[in-house]
Amino acid sequence: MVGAVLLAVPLLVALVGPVVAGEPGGRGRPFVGDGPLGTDFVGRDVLTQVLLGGRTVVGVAVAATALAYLVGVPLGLWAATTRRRWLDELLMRPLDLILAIPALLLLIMLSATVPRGAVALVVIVALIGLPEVARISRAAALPLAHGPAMEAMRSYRESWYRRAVGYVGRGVRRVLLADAGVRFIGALYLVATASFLGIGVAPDAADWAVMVDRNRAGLALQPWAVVAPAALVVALAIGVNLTTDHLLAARKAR
Amino acid sequence: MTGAVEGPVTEAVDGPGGAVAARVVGLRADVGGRRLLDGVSFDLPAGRILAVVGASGSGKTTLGRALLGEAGPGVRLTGTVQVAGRTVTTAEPPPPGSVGYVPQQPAAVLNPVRRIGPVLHEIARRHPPVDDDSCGKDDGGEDDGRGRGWIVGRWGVRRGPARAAVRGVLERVSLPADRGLLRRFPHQLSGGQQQRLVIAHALLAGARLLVADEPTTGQDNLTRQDVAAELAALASREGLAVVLLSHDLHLVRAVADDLLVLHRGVPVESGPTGKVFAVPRHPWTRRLVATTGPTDAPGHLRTAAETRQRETRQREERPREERPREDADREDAHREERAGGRRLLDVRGLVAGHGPNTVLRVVDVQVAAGECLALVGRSGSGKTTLARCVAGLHRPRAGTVALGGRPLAATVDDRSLTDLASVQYVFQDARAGFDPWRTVLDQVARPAVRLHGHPVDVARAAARAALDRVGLAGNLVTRNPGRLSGGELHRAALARALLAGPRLLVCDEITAGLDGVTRDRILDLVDEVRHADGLALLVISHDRDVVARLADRVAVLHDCHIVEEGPAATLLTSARHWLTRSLLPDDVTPDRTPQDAVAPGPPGDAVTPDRTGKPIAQERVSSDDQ
Amino acid sequence: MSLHRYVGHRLLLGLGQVVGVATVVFVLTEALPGDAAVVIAGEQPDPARIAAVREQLELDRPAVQRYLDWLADLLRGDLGVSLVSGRPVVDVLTGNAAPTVLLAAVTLLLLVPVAVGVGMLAARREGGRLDRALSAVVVGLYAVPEFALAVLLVALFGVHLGWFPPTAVGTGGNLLAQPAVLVLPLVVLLARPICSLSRLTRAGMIEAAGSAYVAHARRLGVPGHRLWLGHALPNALAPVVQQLARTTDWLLGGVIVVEAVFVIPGLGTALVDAVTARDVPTIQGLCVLVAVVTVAVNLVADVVAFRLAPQTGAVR
Amino acid sequence: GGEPGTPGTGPGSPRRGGRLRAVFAGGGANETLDPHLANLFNEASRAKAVFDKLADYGSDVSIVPRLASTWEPNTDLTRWRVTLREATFHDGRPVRAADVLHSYARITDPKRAFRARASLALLDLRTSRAVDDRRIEFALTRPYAEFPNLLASFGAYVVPEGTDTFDRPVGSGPFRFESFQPGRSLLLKRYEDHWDGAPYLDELEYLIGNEESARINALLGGQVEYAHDITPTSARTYTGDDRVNVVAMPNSTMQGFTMKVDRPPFDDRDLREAMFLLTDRQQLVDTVLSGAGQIGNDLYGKGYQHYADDIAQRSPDLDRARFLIRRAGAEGLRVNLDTAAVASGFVEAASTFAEQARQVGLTVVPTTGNKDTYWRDILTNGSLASYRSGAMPIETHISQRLLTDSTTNATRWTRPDFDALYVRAVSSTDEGVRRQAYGDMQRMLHAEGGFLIWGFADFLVATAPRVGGVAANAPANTLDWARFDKVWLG
Ligand SMILES: Nc1ncnc2c1ncn2[C@@H]1O[C@H](COP(=O)(O)OP(=O)(O)OP(=O)(O)O)[C@@H](O)[C@H]1O
Ligand SMILES: Nc1ncnc2c1ncn2[C@@H]1O[C@H](COP(=O)(O)OP(=O)(O)OP(=O)(O)O)[C@@H](O)[C@H]1O
Ligand SMILES: [Mg+2]
Ligand SMILES: [Mg+2]
Repeated sequence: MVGAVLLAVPLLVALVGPVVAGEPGGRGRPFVGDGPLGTDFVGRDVLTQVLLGGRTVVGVAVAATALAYLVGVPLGLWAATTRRRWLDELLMRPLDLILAIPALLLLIMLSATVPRGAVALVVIVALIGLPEVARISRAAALPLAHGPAMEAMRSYRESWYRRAVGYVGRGVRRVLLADAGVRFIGALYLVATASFLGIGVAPDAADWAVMVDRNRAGLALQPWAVVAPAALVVALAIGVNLTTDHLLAARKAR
Repeated sequence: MTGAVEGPVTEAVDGPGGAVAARVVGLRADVGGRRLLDGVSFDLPAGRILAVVGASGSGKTTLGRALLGEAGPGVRLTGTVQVAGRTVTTAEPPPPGSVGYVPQQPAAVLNPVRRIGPVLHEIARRHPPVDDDSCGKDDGGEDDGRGRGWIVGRWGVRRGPARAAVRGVLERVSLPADRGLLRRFPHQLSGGQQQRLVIAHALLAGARLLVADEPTTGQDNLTRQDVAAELAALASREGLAVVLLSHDLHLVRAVADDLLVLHRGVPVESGPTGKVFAVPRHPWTRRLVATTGPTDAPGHLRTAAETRQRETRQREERPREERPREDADREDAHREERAGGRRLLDVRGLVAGHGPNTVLRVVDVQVAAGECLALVGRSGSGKTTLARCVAGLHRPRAGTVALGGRPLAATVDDRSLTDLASVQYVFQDARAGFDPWRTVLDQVARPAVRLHGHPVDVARAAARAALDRVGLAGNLVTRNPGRLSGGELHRAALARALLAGPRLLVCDEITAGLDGVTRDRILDLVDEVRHADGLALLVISHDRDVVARLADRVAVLHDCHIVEEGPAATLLTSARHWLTRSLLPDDVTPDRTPQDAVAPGPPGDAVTPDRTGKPIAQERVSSDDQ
Repeated sequence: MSLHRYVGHRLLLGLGQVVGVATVVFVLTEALPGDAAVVIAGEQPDPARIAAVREQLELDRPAVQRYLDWLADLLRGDLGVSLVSGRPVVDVLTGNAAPTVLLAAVTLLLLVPVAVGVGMLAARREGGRLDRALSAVVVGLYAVPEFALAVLLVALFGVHLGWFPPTAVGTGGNLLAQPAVLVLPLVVLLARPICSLSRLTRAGMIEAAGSAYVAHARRLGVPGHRLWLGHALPNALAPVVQQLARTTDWLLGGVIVVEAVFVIPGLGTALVDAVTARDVPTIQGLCVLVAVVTVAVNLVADVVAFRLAPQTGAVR
Repeated sequence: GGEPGTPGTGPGSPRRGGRLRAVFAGGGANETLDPHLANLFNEASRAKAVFDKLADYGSDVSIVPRLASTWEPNTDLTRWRVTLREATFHDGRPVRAADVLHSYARITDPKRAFRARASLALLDLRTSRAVDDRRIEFALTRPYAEFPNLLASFGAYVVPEGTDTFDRPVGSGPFRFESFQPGRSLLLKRYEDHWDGAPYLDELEYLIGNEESARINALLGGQVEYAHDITPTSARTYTGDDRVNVVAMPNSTMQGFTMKVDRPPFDDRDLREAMFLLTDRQQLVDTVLSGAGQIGNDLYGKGYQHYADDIAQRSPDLDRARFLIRRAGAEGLRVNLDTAAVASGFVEAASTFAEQARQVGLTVVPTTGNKDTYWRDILTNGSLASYRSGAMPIETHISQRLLTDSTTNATRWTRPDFDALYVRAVSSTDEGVRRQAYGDMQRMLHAEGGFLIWGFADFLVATAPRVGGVAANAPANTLDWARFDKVWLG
């Protein structure tokens, strides 16, 4: 199972990396070949950085994606299942407002105004993803939300949870999972951009996404500083998606 | 068993078609240790119609799908199935287009986001129409329909042939071919219309073998005749082999050459239809046959052509028939006073429609507690719409729906829990009415939980009981809906509605897709509940027997109005309106109806009762205590 | 509700939304530390000078007043002038919109068929080698940071092989003058959205392909390609269309990296520059533009969503 | 590449003709050609291509005459007489005293806030006058020996009298305007009659590429011949690559940190000295500048006129640093180091320095601020911040940043005795006295100043091998830096 392996490697590095990495050593010149993976843009050992840099990435990206879904999907399902058009509008139009502001602008401006810290970062990244999640789940849910089965449930006032989540949500889970798998990667690089703008993790933090972004200048001199973390991120991304595919396929087979 | 199987085979040899269209040998279907089919074998020559009858859950659909190389979730097929000499398995289904299929629940196979017309045209372009007279174009045009038809159609330059074919087929299944209909989405059709649409698909596809699963459920009598005529014509004229899975013995008798009776998945009897009906050997067959009048009256199921003549004739006579309005009013007054003010359901001046077109115009309906009103009308006349308005699933344009004197909110969402509980609606398409991802038991139990706040286990116990009463026992109900048969789901839906403890039960074709035996059982149940706790019934049915068994009064819906309403006895026997008579043809006269009752049909009307219901009644009694 | 009424009603809402966006953006910009004066002062933050600039740019007037004036001008169709150069904001917009719109249009033209095609192919072979391979590739491409992809492509095809110009430097924003410069940016632009779109398509197609109506169509002899395009795809599209709308937004306002690496003076760059310079009128103008596009795109997406769910009976 | 700037290898000997395409980072769609607004590198370069100043900075940031041929002060250094050389604007009009006075009036207009205004603050234009078309007598508000600095100050360009719009700028510089697309390109043509001799190039095209990698790629892809301002990393990448010729201009950018001496913790002289001593300058140069620079000695203007190179170079002494910290009672001190991605190397320097400080038990926390407002923020806030400065005369550096009344005094260095030394320096006609005063001031700063200056970055440009005449010994902002009239295409 390719996906599982691809998923396991980065997760393993992220989890046990900090343990085996030990104390960050001294600094050499930037982007030179000494050490297994050479040095990074401030002359630190890339290998150590890679070992240290998994947690924040996985942590923040997962948290942000999860948050976006925890809020966005119910909103979308609510808008889709409600019979009251005005409520639908009331839920969706404000979200359009966020959509209408370029994400990067939002990021720049929030970065300058909100307090620093991982939490703020998670919230901001989630906020940027939220409207899209809501819209997608709403669109996917609409057809199911108005079928006879739904009418039957309404005629014995089935609980919202069972109607929206149990029935509709269940019906659109494949689409949502596919979307989540991709959005998660997006969140990951949003984190890097954010850190460069001064939100969340420090600009020289040991963080795969941040490393990829900061070491770009040395791509020609010392590719490993970019390639190593990028490879882990790619593996993570592919791993997550292939695994979800696999699980869904397995469920369907049963 | 072998003997049973021989029957059709020997027939087949000297049958018209000659070439064997479908051969089934020792077919078995198992799922999780349970056997759905066992040792089913038959040969079906081209040009013949094999009817497979049997109780609900006896395996008809499973058999039919086996011919398509399909099986339900988890179902394993063994044995050989051959279509046109080619072995068919779930791995290699018959070549596309070679086997036509009319499934039991038509809604599921209609693409919800595709308008009706384009789909029809696409099929037509792919299968250049074979028969001309109905789509009015000469043989010359045919192969250019073949040759250019689809290219042309593709580029939308000249879709002539395809258009004509579609128009023709829609006519044959008595659907209007106007643009308005072609631009509709499937959900904008009535149940019967959807079913006919699927039949139209099958006809267009021009398959050599047609598997029709309950093609007449939810069809009014006249349409039923058209469908029957179509099937007959297909077999005789185009040498199509048809497997007819049906509980509708009238239909079977009218069209089927051979008959295969399934009982719990085992073929218990088979042979030429006539013979089997005349001298049913197996007790089960006898029971089955007994539930309907095994009439051999030629006119019972007329060919479409005849029916149409007859209708037109009747229409001409309508003026003479239609009584002056005030009579009708007196009639109303009469009824009201009989209902004695203690009217439970009171629908007044109901106007409803869909989008631009109006379906109901100023309709009044009253049902008293413990009373049963049967609502009949042609397919697409608006019965379901009316029912949905009552159930609060469709917002009427005008008019009020009152229950026990209190007006009900227009939509379910605005109704109080008690109101919700007191009005329950049984969907026409049972399968669509269930959440495919939860067990039937769970879903049946929910109303008790939600509406009456029973704890879950109590509700489940009640649900099991209710399901048991409709004949769904044991592990059957702990499955997901996808693993239940059509009829079983219908019954589950009924059970769900009953569990809400309604005061008014609206049944939309609850017995559609049920064999006679099961049907009677359901009707008894409903009857019982009704008498026990004064349940008011609004029954929508095309089935005369159902009306006869249940209804105190009958209302006939036509052209957006209730054209006739009165005591069941009167309307069943001496209906004034031509439509009533043709919808409720008095073939079987239930024990309730007077012997001498004879429909005063227009002169030359061939319909005459040829058999009293007595023996049936006895049969029924006897069969009941088996 | 009829289509026309719905659209009309939404367009009205849209106007409100655009103004709303403008307001939010204005507030956020005001909340940003510093203003145009400070930025202009740069490394010589001589307070006196900053004050002078501020006065000269009328930044000393109360924010509310400036906003209302701006709004009034907007209603008169006047987007004001840049604080930095004093040139009309409209010129900036038109100037930078041209290359962006061109790129976006071409990208979308290529994107939709490719992404949907990939998704359908993967769905057809669900669980198979091809499916896994395709998924891995698109996801991988997405996970590779934009700039890395861009730099690699430039290094290989732009510099090493010299097949395409490595940057659009010197085209003065008129990309069509030298269409070859479009190639590499397009590849990079395609790499990202293909992933989300094709993954969504795949998911939807797998659901649709397993449905009874597709089986029905197959039985009726509808050939493969029609079966997939005509009968399964429409049911898979709803989420895809939403994502496509987002992609459009992104293409029109968010492709900063590509614009930077390939030196394409587009809207994204203009936006970032304007924010850096605290050039409020320009920021506002750009945001209004983006907002108008977003509102329109969302409206289209919603109409499609309703069309793909006729049961809602909302719009048809 | 080959020896920086040595003609002969690639380009061969000077020859006329050709169009040189130079790519710079730019100011986006809102750039202007107003030389007095010039701020960014490309604006400065464009300005010097189209316009002239009266004087400019030489390679050691001493003053070299340009439009002004001579200048003599009166005895008390309050009036200066400047003689213009024979020069003409692109439209053929001669450059006259009136033009100069108009330009300076425009720059110092109190309602406009041009960058050079502060530098010209000493001018008293009301009493300054044009003696005749070629001679101007400038009046100053106080004695000022360094008057020439003022003529050379950044952005003090001469524009024709009455000019206030620059859609089609007319100047007296070596190139004349051809066409302009803001944020994209500016095309200039040779001005045959330039007083300093016509340029070699027929045409000079300024192109914009904000992303450094894009500038390099454009060069590698043959889309431009000159890429301005590349990072040390790229320089390292392409040294020895025969497609690219990297020209390093030493002593261009001062790199350091500012400690505010008026507030804790750095109001303690010992702590400041400890900071000086704990800094491993070589490591910073190696890490942050990838070796492309020299270490600093906490003094501004290495290699410039008046630079006190007699002061011994500081080297790390951690033990003494620890001792001083203890004496300052600052063990385990935790202090924020304000930085931002406003200039290349800031973040890197901060993070490297933080680690050096940890070795002596100080916790320095790099905190990234908003880059757009960085300079304003650090002027008043915080106590420790990243800092850098382009080239300017040491006197200007002092007057702008180190006097009690300096407008951009980022270290809050306010010392009456220091101010007195400055006044003595700029009001004496005696060269010896002035050198003495500058030396004393720098000794004070070196001992206990607020500027921790760890290095001087080379300014790096990359050119195609066929480009000749790009001067190497030209710190940023000096005359020969980003100058194209002596450049040719081989
Ligand atoms: N959602 C809809 N939109 C538009 N027209 C509809 C819609 N639903 C039903 N109709 C039309 O309204 C008419 C009445 O439909 P209805 O379902 O009430 O008929 P019905 O009497 O129940 O027929 P059947 O016996 O076949 O179920 C039909 O002609 C049908 O085509
Ligand atoms: N996938 C399945 N898993 C388990 N049991 C199944 C499955 N499909 C059908 N069954 C059971 O097999 C029996 C036969 O089903 P089938 O649909 O063939 O009956 P039927 O004759 O068509 O009944 P009806 O007339 O009600 O449609 C039913 O009892 C049903 O519960
Ligand atoms: Mg069945
Ligand atoms: Mg109906």
